[in-house]
Amino acid sequence: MSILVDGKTRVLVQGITGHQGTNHTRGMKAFGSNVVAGVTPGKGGTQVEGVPVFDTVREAVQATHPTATCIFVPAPYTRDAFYEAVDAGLPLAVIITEHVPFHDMLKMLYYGKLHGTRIIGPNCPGLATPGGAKVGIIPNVVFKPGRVGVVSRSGTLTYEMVAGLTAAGFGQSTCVGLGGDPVNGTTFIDTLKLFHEDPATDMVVMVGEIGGVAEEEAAEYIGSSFGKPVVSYIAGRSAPPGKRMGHAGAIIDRGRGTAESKVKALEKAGAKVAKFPYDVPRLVESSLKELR
Amino acid sequence: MSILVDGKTRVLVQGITGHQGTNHTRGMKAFGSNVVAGVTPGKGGTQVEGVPVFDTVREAVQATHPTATCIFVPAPYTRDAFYEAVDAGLPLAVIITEHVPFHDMLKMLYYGKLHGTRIIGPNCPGLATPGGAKVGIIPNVVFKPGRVGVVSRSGTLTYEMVAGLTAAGFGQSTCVGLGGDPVNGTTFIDTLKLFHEDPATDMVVMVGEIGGVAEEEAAEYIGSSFGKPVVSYIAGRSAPPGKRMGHAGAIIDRGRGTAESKVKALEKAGAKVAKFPYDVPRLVESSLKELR
Amino acid sequence: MVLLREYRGKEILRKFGVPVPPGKVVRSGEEAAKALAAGEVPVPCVVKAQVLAGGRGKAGFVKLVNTAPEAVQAVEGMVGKEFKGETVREVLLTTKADIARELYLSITLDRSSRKPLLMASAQGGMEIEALPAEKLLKLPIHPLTGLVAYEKRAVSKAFDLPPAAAKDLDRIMDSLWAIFEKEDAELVEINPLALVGDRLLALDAKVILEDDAMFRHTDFQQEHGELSPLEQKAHDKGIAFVEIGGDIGVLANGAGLTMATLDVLYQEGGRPGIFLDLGGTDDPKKVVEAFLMMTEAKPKVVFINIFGGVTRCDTVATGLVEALKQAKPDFPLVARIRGNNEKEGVQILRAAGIGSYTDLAEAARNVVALEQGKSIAPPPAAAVAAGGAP
Amino acid sequence: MVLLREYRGKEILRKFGVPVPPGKVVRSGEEAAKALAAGEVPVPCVVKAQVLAGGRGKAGFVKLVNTAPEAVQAVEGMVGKEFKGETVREVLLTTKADIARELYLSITLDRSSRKPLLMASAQGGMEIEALPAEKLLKLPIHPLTGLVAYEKRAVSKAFDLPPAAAKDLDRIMDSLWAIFEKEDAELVEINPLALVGDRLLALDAKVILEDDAMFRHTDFQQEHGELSPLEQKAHDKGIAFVEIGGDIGVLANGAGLTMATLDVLYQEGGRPGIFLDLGGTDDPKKVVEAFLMMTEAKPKVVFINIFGGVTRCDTVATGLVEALKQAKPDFPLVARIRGNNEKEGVQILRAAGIGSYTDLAEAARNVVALEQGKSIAPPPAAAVAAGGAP
Repeated sequence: MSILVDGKTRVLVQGITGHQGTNHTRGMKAFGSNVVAGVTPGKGGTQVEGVPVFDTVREAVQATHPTATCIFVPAPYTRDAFYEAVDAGLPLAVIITEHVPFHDMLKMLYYGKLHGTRIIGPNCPGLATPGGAKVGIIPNVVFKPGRVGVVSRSGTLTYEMVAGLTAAGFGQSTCVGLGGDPVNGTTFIDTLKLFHEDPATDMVVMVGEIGGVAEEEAAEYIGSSFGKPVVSYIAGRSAPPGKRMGHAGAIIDRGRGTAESKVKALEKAGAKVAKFPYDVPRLVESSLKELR
Repeated sequence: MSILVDGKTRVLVQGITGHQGTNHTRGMKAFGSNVVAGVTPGKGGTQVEGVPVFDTVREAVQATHPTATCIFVPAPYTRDAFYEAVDAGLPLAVIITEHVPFHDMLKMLYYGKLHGTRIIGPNCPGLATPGGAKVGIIPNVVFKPGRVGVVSRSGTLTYEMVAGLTAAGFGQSTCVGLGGDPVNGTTFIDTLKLFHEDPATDMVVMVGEIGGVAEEEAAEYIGSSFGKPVVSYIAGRSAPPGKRMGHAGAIIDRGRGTAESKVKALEKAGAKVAKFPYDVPRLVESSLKELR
Repeated sequence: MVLLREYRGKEILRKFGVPVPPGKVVRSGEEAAKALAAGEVPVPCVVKAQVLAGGRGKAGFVKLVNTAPEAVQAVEGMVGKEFKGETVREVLLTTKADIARELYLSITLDRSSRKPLLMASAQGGMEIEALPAEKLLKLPIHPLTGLVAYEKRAVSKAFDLPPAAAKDLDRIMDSLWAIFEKEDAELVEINPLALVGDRLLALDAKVILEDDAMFRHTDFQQEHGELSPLEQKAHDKGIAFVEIGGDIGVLANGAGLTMATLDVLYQEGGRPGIFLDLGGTDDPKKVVEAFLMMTEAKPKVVFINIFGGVTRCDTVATGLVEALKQAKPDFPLVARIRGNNEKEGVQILRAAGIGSYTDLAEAARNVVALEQGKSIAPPPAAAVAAGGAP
Repeated sequence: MVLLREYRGKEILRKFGVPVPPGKVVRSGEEAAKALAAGEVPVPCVVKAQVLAGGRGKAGFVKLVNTAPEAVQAVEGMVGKEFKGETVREVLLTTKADIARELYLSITLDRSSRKPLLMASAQGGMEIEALPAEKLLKLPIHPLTGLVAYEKRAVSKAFDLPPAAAKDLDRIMDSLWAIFEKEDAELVEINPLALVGDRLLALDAKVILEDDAMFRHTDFQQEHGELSPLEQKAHDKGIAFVEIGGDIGVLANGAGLTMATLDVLYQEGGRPGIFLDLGGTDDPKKVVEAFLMMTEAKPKVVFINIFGGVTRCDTVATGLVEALKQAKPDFPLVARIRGNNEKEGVQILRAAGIGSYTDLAEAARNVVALEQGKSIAPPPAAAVAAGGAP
């Protein structure tokens, strides 16, 4: 088992004929994902990497029955692409696109909730269940099947963490990159709840960063009802206050959302917090030992 | 048992200090409903018919824990009153107000669906479970506890039908007046599904009228999966085509939604269709006999 | 239902950015001559009577004219004429367009899906009812998202227009949605939407606004062209009033009960002709007004069938007694009032010498008997005593 | 983040119907004199330097003046001066208001509830951070409904204004929401919202628009007052660039990895000073531009730490090799590139004589050694071979 995606997942790629769409379709297929269809308006009837392309999501759904969509559509058109996926009944939308206005994302979030479509992202690397399926862009090289769940707000840092786990011999159940935008479709807590229910996940590595209070909120859930070990790393302990480190999610505002407050909350909740990314495997090892 | 409301229902009245709000609070209390609070902005701290009045729904909810709201607020303010009820977490909103723009109603409908608030109405007489609770304005005199469910798109005709059943000795499990507006919060099918699940309902009287295709859609459900006897009356068999008979729901448009098409669909689904309101009790009697 | 005439519909289209041919509304041949002389509309032009009903073209109320005198003559031939019960008061002079194709586009409410519905057809010009179903694209619009790009692409694909017109189409669809939502429309229809050269032009406009939303749009005067003068008067007072041929006047409350009453009267052999739905009221004055209006319609007999919910029986009874004092009608009356405050209402009527029935069939039979000039027995006292107030 | 200066924020407020005192923007004393002479702003008036940072009042960049010469003098005293790193170029002359009370009103995004948040305080005028929590009303706005009446009533109750001002408040709150939504704002703030007589007036305006939504608002020129010139240049090219004091330049991709790199360098005793987040790219030219920008910042050593997802390692390597040819930098370089197309990327670098580390700690230690003038061993070949492409 795993969360959100597995070997039965049938992937649709929206924006498949674009540069990113095509590249990562290849990557997903190489991972072992069952990419059943792509959509690009006006390109229906063609093929990309052996995957049939349709003009509309509805046509793709009728013909190939995907269970998740991976959206590479440029930011100005992402909202509409998502609506199309929701209206076609897709239950999971992984939005890779960056620079989606949060105003659009707010509308997407609640429209998705109304119709039962979960969003991962936007501005995220997607998610992957090693040995099952990948929906997104996390490099295939970093994975190894196993029983550690990974959830992260960061993109490339996720790869770093997963690669570190793999190198140390700790395989993953599912790795979820939530994205670093101000409004996320799926939060730490949402993901932790899924890991909580997943018998194939023994413990979770949670990668946070400064800014916002998502880690603090997750800590509350971890402390009260998660019940599995958590190892965490919070990026940005040494970030200069008030400076943006790449995206809006990483700004320190008014003393809230500092590395200190996050680390404190997580430690209070019983999580082991790594000072540096490469400390994580060691903490995972000791957590797993305690479990036995 | 019953559907939607029962003896445990705690009623909030929005717009309680208005003429209608006050009158029907009295009526609901006389019926036996537990009216726990009223809301009128600016009138917090007063009382109406012994019921405490609050300025906001949130305050009323915190103090008195209602489980349903009955909205008498004038049409221009109905939408906001409903949003306030949804945001305060009320699961059932009975909207008596007439002349609510359907544009408002569309937004209310989906906002309610998003947050799990069911709407009965607008422009409806509400609903009642004899011996349990009434939320709305159906005259108390017509009811008698029993095992016949009643669902109707009409207001006064509902009273007529229920009075007829009571006079003939057939008590009711729950009577639901859906309202005659173009967009209803709860439909025939929604209500039939609830009656289907309700062990206290042996059969259903469904009162429709010309216009729209709600009766035809209900007929499909009745024919395929309802499984309890249905007696129906469709008002407007002799209505002149193209003329409005009081509200937008009762216009005959383009051959669809005629009395003929509704009667035909219902009879095909196995329902007994009465030619006149006073034929209904006789058909109920024969349906119940067949059940035994 | 606020039906707008073509030119007013076009004003709204223009306000929301839909390309509309220039035009001028005139009310007489003289005004037309002035406008043409001033070059406000060039000839050849189209002369269109501003009426609400469809089918005016075939009836000669739309004319293509080549010269100014012809235009003036056409206007004079239309103003003051009747079309489907409506007197022509305004005529639109508008430029002639060189139509390459006629398309159809509208947004209305789909009650069944409880969503607005965009309808589009590459075959416009004719009445939409006449279109075969497979030629009509029906796309639901979610009220929370509005019209989205992928739905617009479906229309664009079906229309297959040259690039400039395709861009127009995209903007026009957005405008239609904006009108539907922001102006609280029941219907926004462009038929035909014409391809002229490589651009689109709205050659007609049907806009129906929602009565109930007029509190947000006090600028729109209500126009109800399909109504008789008495119906219009009733509408202005918030009373639903329908006149068809027949003798019996029915004063009931609620559309369902009104229709059921009608069904029963027909069944008993009666000819109901005037229906007055009181709606929900607790003002006896409204009852008086309704009854006086009924008197104006000169029925042979009146059946008052009220089941009180919002409307209380005592309110109706009080209003009715007052109305009888004022109107002194020469027609007989049968009353049946039930529901909230029934006992009080029945007592008020009795005190004024009017009996009230409990049984609908019995009451209806007596109404028909009176219509046919027969005399009837008074309602049984037992029936009166049966009801009660909450 | 598109920060608008006060007068541009006020333009937006005015456009959406928020009452704003009349004013005139000038760029010199001469312009001020002309405007005052023409009566465009009556004296006494307020002279306000148009800068983005807060706290200008205490620093003398807001002045109340009684005569035209005083005003001109004040303007001349401000133009060209620096305030928190920003040169004053524009000064707003605006009418003096007789303030009875100062209120606070804003809408911003609450990331935690994932809803916009209306904040209101009956104690305006001071910086909102300085307000005690219990004096600040926080009301969530659902994106699907917009600001609703009952939430507005809560603010109205808290403000307890005279009737005319209460009406103003209601409209102003609607306007704030309209600005937030229609202009894609991150923040709309009026502080103070002043009670003047029995009416409300927005005496200041802070409007921040969302960068990512600027494709819908091409009319807004982007202003980023908090950025250094090099940071601004990077921003224009879509590269996140941050300069603080330090020697090490870090070129990484993704905010999280950039920050983690920084954390590790600090840990190893290094002084990272320039961070350049490449973001996601598959264009080698962007890598070249980023590296040239890094060169301009004159670091002592540069650490390239890339984990490729959207960004492919071969793209980065190709760009890097090209950049080195163009820039011929005089600082040493440590590279660590991993992820998608890692093998290809590492080979490209090797062919150009650049080794790439696999281990982050090892790479960081070597960066710090170079910063401190020590020599380092080349990365082990084994590390290079460890990775692979998908």
